[in-house]
Parts: sequence; structure tokens; C-alpha cells
Amino acid sequence: MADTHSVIGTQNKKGQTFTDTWKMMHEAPRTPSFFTGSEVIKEALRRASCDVMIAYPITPQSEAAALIGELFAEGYIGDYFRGESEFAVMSQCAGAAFGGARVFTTTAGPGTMRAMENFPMWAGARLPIQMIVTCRGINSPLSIQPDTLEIAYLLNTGMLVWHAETAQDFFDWILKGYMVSEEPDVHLPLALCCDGFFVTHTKDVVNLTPADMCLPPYDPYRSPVPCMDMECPPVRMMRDPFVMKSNYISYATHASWQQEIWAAIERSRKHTIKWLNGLIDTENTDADIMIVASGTAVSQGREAIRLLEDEGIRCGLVKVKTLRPWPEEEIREATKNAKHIFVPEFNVTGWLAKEIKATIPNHHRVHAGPHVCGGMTMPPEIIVQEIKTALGMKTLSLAGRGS
Amino acid sequence: MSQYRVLPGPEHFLPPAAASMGIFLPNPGEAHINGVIVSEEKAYEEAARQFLMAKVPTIFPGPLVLWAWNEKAAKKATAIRHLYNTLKECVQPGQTAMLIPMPDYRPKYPKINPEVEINPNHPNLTIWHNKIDCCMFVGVHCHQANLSLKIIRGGTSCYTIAMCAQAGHEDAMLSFRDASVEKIMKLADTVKRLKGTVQPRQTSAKSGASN
Amino acid sequence: MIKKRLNIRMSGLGGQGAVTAAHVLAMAANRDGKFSISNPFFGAEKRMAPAESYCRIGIERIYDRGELVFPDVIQVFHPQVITMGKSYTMPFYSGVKEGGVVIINSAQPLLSEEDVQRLKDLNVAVFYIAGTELAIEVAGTELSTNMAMIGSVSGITKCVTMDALDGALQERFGKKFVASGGTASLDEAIKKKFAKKEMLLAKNLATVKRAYEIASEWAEKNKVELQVGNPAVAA
Amino acid sequence: MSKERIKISEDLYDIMPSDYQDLVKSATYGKEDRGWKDIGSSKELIEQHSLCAGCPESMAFRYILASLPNPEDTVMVGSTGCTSLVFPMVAVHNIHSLFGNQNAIASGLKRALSVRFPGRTKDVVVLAGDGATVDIGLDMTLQAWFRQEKFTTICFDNELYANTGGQESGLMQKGFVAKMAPVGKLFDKVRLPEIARESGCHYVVNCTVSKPSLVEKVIRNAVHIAREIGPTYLQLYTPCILEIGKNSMEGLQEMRDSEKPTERFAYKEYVSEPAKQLLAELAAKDKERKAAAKQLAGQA
Repeated sequence: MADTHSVIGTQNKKGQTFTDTWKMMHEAPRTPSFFTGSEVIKEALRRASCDVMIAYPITPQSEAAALIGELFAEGYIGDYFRGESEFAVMSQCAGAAFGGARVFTTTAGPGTMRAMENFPMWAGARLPIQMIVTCRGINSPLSIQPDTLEIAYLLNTGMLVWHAETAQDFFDWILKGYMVSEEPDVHLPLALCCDGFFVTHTKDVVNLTPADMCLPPYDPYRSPVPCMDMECPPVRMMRDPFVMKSNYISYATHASWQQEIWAAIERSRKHTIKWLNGLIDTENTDADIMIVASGTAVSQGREAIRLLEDEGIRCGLVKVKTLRPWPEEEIREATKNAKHIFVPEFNVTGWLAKEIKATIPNHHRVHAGPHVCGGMTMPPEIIVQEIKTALGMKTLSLAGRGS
Repeated sequence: MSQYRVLPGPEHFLPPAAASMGIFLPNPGEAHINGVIVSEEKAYEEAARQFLMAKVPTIFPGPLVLWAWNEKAAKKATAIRHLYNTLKECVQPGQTAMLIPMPDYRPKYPKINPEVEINPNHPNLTIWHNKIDCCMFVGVHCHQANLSLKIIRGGTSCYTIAMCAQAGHEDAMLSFRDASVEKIMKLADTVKRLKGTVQPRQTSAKSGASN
Repeated sequence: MIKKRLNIRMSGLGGQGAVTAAHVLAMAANRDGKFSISNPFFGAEKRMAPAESYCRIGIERIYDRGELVFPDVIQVFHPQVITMGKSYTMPFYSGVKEGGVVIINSAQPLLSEEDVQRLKDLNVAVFYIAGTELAIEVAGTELSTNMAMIGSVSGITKCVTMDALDGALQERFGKKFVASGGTASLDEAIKKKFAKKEMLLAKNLATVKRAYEIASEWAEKNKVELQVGNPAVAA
Repeated sequence: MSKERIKISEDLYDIMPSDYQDLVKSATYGKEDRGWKDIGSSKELIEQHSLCAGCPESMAFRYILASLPNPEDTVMVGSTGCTSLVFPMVAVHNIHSLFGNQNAIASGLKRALSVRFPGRTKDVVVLAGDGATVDIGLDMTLQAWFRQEKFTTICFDNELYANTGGQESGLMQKGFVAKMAPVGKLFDKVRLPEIARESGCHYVVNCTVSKPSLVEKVIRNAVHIAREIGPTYLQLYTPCILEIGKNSMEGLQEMRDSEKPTERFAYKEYVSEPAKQLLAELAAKDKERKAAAKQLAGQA
């Protein structure tokens, strides 16, 4: 049986050394590499001691899912196959996790929506599956372009939900994500999201850990629920039985069960803060104007802040790294000096702005925007325009992309 | 820090999960009492006091120790038996130490026999029936333990202790973490040491749900 | 003009290697110690459908992602981008910055009087290069058209060195054939492939060099100066 | 898990409820020739259930659990429906997740167990109703067979949705009037056994559970073939006495009536060539073992 700690220092069949994750992520030398986001996902998986990966083609995650297949062919992953649909794939992932495996999968947009019934099941069953979500449009008419609306649907599934800004975030968070989600007091699935194309298809510099180091294996016997392999008690065990009052006297069991899932998300704070160095990153929180964003909107915000500086306008930034757990305290603290809070988003509903408004005092300070959606890019110039307009400053009006 | 405290109930129609009220689990080497992080030393003392104060101090061993599925489990079972025997020796007349198993987690149809077992889906039946006013969970999977601990806090006045092999339980009034044979034995020693220094409670636990 | 950031928009058709061109250019800039990112933008993968890619090169960290709405350089990989409007933006030069450059792969002029005037007003220089013919002549295949485009933008802006381009090409086309924990037999197969690869690499590089020379001449003759650097220092 | 590991800690044995003491004392885990005959003598692997009195499913469950060749290394997968009311009482690890995804769960589970326990026997057995297998879950049922996933699929065919109150299902007979089939079902009973054969199953049986010895035989065959060769499928008639208006005592007769040669549950069996070979080898081994045992008995 893979006891996590006893194997550290030993080698796997590929000659990689099981390494203390903190050392691997924080002390081991890093090699700068110029990779697409998809290649970076593959490189993270190479180091993740992953038992089972299940794939299905859907843009823009197909490249990553196929590249991980190459890893399997090279012997870095226990098993790998193409499922028949996202719904089936997510159930196959659940089956593998019930059986005590470390599981990984990737999906996007309509795939996320098709598989949706599985996610509250994953959380309720306390399965620490990691799922990459490369966000794209979900509504008709079809679009394969970036659009983060699907994240709004994931927020109440009971999964941990993180939103990566760059490929570097992806590389680090895939590996650190397992460390958080596999903690016995957390033991929940993680939806690690990014904006499709902007991260998956962009070539950027990413600092990789040594390829001959890998994560310690997952130890299913530290799980808060019995793993279904007939190797642990109780032997008379069903995952997960009906506890409805109509069938059994089970006062409040289902209610307590749901509370336990959300309690586990709360418990993940401590571990996430340790591994991600906080649930948010901040810059110039003393500025009157703040941009609060997640994912690629953070990058566009950074560019906008530069343009504003050139015009002598000072603007701060909050990068929201985790949406579940939701960094309520942190955001309240980081925005306490702000007179204007701008929330640029790559979706039509502005779900992030809504979460922030529900979090901070004087939420009239929140300007929900700018928004783009349906695959549009958000040029930094339109963030600048939004801010200057709100401040009553003169600004050139940017023509729409009519064609 | 959160103002919320994890205290004996009956707390509420549906009591919150302590974690959602801002209660954090102890780090290695620590424990918690009522949601406040304390040294393990302090926790041993308080756990022993609660046992000795109780009319019906009870240990609820779960599947992870009831079954000898590995050497460690069998050794823990021995230590738990020792703790129970110590309790029996140390309590005064009018106090009854009990050892009731949680053999599995399945919802039972139509109900369990509260004389012989406790079940996470309706733990209060056993607590009420035996008028248990202080209990310790050990060897129960964390998810199932938390289900029970919340339900117990909701409907009973029982003081709950968790001897957890993992990260501990903020839904118990007192929780150890990284439980081992040594820790269970140390708790037994503490009970022995405090024998006679603690006055048993006069009032016994109510049976049945309070309104 | 010296700019902190050079934004290059490559408008081509599916199958022409615009995505690869942007990747290679960005990789080269990265090798030169500059900051760079590249990303494509396309619909369903399809031959001859509009496909754009973007390369951003600068002297400070680049965060900007996605479609390049305000480019300094626009490269037209195929006449149909203009003649049939196979472009994400109409007209194809919309958003181009003042003092920018438009590079068109065509033996003869394609722009209407009106377009010529509007670009003149924006002080945007237009450079025609018969990239496909050049590719066939030097590399013996029109598949190297994207190499001609890389050469022309490098020749005009000097945004990357020839050494860096050489290295980037090796990395891009050599990469897949580096054995990664593969079997001995796999390595054998790779060696065979590699012989062919090296030929292709050489021819591609030759195409890049030729276009680079042509473009440099044009830029000097027409006094077109658009480079990446620190304006403060340059001034 | 070897039988040795399914034992109660000595120091806590006395407080264990009697059903667990019995389970361990007379468990048939690891017993080579365990089968339906153990049901009476030994504590079968099942507690009291919450099905309707006289439900043939409870009978089927007992026979199946008693017939599994390696319960100590078998994990079962169920689905939503009446069967989920029995599974909590089954002394073999088992999983419920969603309605209809049982064969997808089993695919992932089987692969995980193969990765974690290379070279060890870990049987996976799916047991679900006809709604889960043929209607909502058909795509995952078939795809698992296409992929040649090495586990057994058992369908409890009661020809309707019982747990929700008797609605029309794909395995219902044509013309049967039920909820959601107000004028009678308009299309034929889906021919899943034939589809299973065409989809790559190596062993397919269609029968009732009226005879425990027969159930034992087909279960053992199905599990052994799935372990060594590929997917197997059993379609067992477990009539819903409630919804077809029978009394608790009448389940058995209903099954006997519908397994007559001309009826829809007349015994049908398909065995692929490699599976035939395997069964022959197993039979030969079994014979040797019995002979050896006899000799031993003779010497004693």
C-alpha cells in the first residue's frame, strides 16, 4: 500500500524520485521553458504521480488531453482512455476515485455543462478528483472562444474552484492542488479553471520543476470515507446510501452531510493559504481605484494599470485566485481604501462582481465591468476607458468590433 | 478570531458546521477545546475531567479500530479497551462507563438497537437511550464522525470528544488529532491521575429530544 | 520609431502556418532575451478559413492576452484576406496604430485607392512581398510561405536576430523528434526522420534569410523605422 | 482482502453486534466452493432488507451474493432504484453514485483497482435495474462493452420503473398498460441480450431467478469470464409483484410461468469461443480438486 511518507526518496518505474512536495515546489531548481498552456498541463501531469486520466475531445482542452495520452504511452500515468461523453467521463473519474486512485481529467464549456450532474456527486462522495476547466462559450449559437460563464455554474457544486491567470499558475496549481484537495479534512474535488485559448494556446515562459521529481502518491486510507477496494473496513459498506427519511429514520443526516461538504471547503482555506501563499494577490491596495479580477481579466488589468500610470492615474489590483473557498475577509481588507472598484469579466452576467458586491461594505463602489463575452478579447484600452469614464475624465470612445 | 464556540447542545434545529462559523482545526501537536486551539496537555486534562464528571462516560469505537485490518488497528483496539477499563475503575458509584461500537455507517431499517450500537445516521437514539452525557469518538471515518457530531450537538446535551487519527474534528467540543496508541494510553493515565479529584455531575442527561 | 512593445497581427488562412509563424517569432524573441508571447485565434479547425495569430514582443513582461485589436504590424499571409475579406476585422487593417507597417504576401498591389489613402493618413507603410513565390523558389514548397513572412517582419523591424530564428526553428521542428523515454527502436525511427528534418530546417532558414534581406533593403530605401527598445534610452 | 483481514479486533470482539460476530464466524469469504447452499447454513452476506415483502429481488440478491467466487476481493456497483435499498446491507464494498452511470463507474473502478493491485484478483460486478441499464444508462452500458471492460453487468429486469411507482421502461412488454404508457406500451421489449452479444460481451444469459443452482452457475461463469476475457451480461427476471398485482407469495410462480420455453424468459445463453475454452479449463480444474478432496477423505 502506498503510504505517502514512507516512499519519499524512493523512485517510481520511470526513475522519478518521490519528493516532498514543499521541497519540490519551493526549493528545487526551476527551468524556464517557452510552452503553450496545453504543454504545461502535460508537464505538470508528468510530475503528478497520477493513477488514472480520462479524456474526451472538446476545444480548447483537446490538445492537453491528447498530450497526457502521450505521457501514458511513455509510462508516466497508470491508465488512460477516451470516454464516450463528458457525463460518462466524469462518472468514470468517480469510479476510479472510489477505487482509491489519484484522478485527473480536463473539460470545457458545453462539456462542463453536460457533466454537471456529476460534480455535486463528486463533492458529496468526497472524491479529490482534479478537473481542468478551459472555459469557453456554453450557449447557442455555438462558440469555442473564451468565455467564463460556466464557472458560475461550478460555484455551488461543493467543489473547490480556483481560477488560474497564466500557464505558470497552472503548472504550480495542478501539483499544489492535489496537496490541498487530498488533505483528509478537505478531500474534495478541485475545478482548476482558466480562460480557454488565452492560457491553453498561448506560448509563454513557464518555470518548470525538475522532471525527475514527482509528487508522493495518493494514500486512500487517509480518506474521510472508506475507499472501495475491499482492503479496509467496514466490510458491510455502501458508498453512498440513501439517507432519506422516507427510507430510514435518519434525522438530519442529509442536511449534516451537505454542511460537511461546505465545512470541508472552509477547512481548505488553511491549506490553500499555505500552498498558494494566500487566496488573493494584491498590488497598491492604498490606491483610490482598484481592479478586482480573476483569470485572464487579471492580466488585462495589469496592462491597463500600466497605461493608466503613463497618464498619472494610480490604480491597485486584487487577483482573486480561489473562488471556492471565497476570499471574503481578504477582499474586504484589500478594498477597504478603494473609492472605486472595477471588476472586468469575460462573461455577460458578471458573476464575480455579484460575489464581490455581496462581500464588501458600501458595494455601490463596485463598477461591474467592463464585460466582454462570446469570445471577444478585452483590450486593456477598454478597461482604461471604463475607469476614466467612471471618474468623469475625458476619454476616446473605442469603436465596437463590428466585423 | 471567531466568536463562535463549540458547546454541548441542544444547540439548534439545524446547528451549523463549526468550520463554517470560522473554527479552525488544530495544527500537529495541538488540540482544541470548544473551538479554541490549546496544547495537547490541556486537552488530556479536560478530556479526563469531562469523563470523570459524566454520569455515563462512553467510548464509541468505529470500524477503523473494531476491525483488525492491520497491526496498528489491533493495537489501538487494545489501548481503547484499556481506556475503558480505566474509566470503569475510576468512576464513582452512580457513574456508568460504557463502550458502544459504531460497527458501520449504513442507515438501518427501520432503526438500530440503541442498547448495542450507535449509528451516524441517528446517533441521538443511542445517546438518549443510555442517557450518555459524555462520549468519545475513535476509529470513525472523519466524514461520518462529523455527520454524527453535528447531529449530537443539535439534539442532545452530550459533551463530545474526538480522538481523531487525522486532522481532528472542530464539530466536537474537544478534539485530538493524529491519534495513536500512545495518545490513547496517555489519556487513560490522565484519567487515573485525576481520579477522585473531580466531582461527578449531579443532574443526569435528559432522555429524548428536548422540545 | 522605437517602442516598448511591438504588436504583430498575422492574418492568414487555415493551413498556411500563421500560428507556427507567431510561435517561432515569439520563441526567437525569447531567445534574444526579450519578453514575448504568442497565441492563435481560430474557429473550427479548417483549411482556407480565416486564421489569425498574434505575436507580442517587448522589453518588459507582457500580460496582454488574446486577439490583437491595436497592432503595430499587420501581416497578410494570403491575398484572400483582402480580396475576399477572410479577416477577423474589416477592413483587415482596422485598429492598426499610427506609424505602423502592413506586410502583404502578394506579387502585385491589392489595395483600393481608398485603403491606400487611409493608410497614408495613418502614416502606415505598406510592403508587398511575393512570399509564396519566394518559398517555392528557395524551399521548393509553398508550405514555407510562413517562413517568408517571418523573414519580412524581422527584416523590417529587426525584432529578432537571425541566430535566434535559427535556434527557434530547430526547437520548433526538432522538438517532437527528441526521444522522451522511448524505446531503442523508436530512437532509430527518429534518426531516420531527423535526416529529412535537417534538410527542411535548412531550407526554411534559407527562406527566412532571403525574405529578411529583401525586407531590410525595402525598409532602408523607404526609411521605415519601427523597432522594439527603450524609447527613453533611444531618445 | 484476504479472509484473515476480515476479522474483529480481539479486545473489542465482545461488544460487536451479533450479526457481525456471526458474519465473521461463519463467513464464506475465501471458501472455494461457496454457493447457494451456504445461504441456509452460513450467515449469507446480507442483512434484513427494506424491499417489499416477498420481492424476488431479495431472493436474487441472496443467490448472487452467495455465488460470487471471490467476495473478499469483489467490489459491486449499483444504481438508483429498489436495489439501492438492499445494497447497504451487503457485506461487500459497493457504490451508488448516480442513476444510470453504473457501467461508467465500474469502468473507472476496475481500471483503478488494476493499477493499484497489479496481478491480484479484483472482481467488479455491476447490479442495476432495467431502467438504469437499458434506458437512462444505455450509452454507458454499451460503451463499456465496446471497450471490452473486464467486469460483469447484471440487470434485474422487472420490466418497469418500480422505485418511482411503476412507469413504462424499455424492457417492458409491448402493450402493457402502465404509468406513462396510458394506452399500453407502443414498442417491443428492447432485445438487450442480443445487443450485448453484438456489442462484444463474451457471456450473455437471459433467465429468471427461480432456480438458485442456475443463478449460482451463471454468476460464477460470468465473473470468471469477465475477470479473464472481457465483458459479460446477465439479464435476470425479478418481477415487481407490487406493480403487476401479485401477492407476496406469488413471485416464484410468476417467474416459473415466464421461463417456459415459449415465454420471454426461457433460458437463453451465448458463450464466445474463448469463453467456452475458459469454462472447459475451469471445469477440468474443479474436477481435479473434487477428486483430490475425495482421496483425502478416503485416507482419513
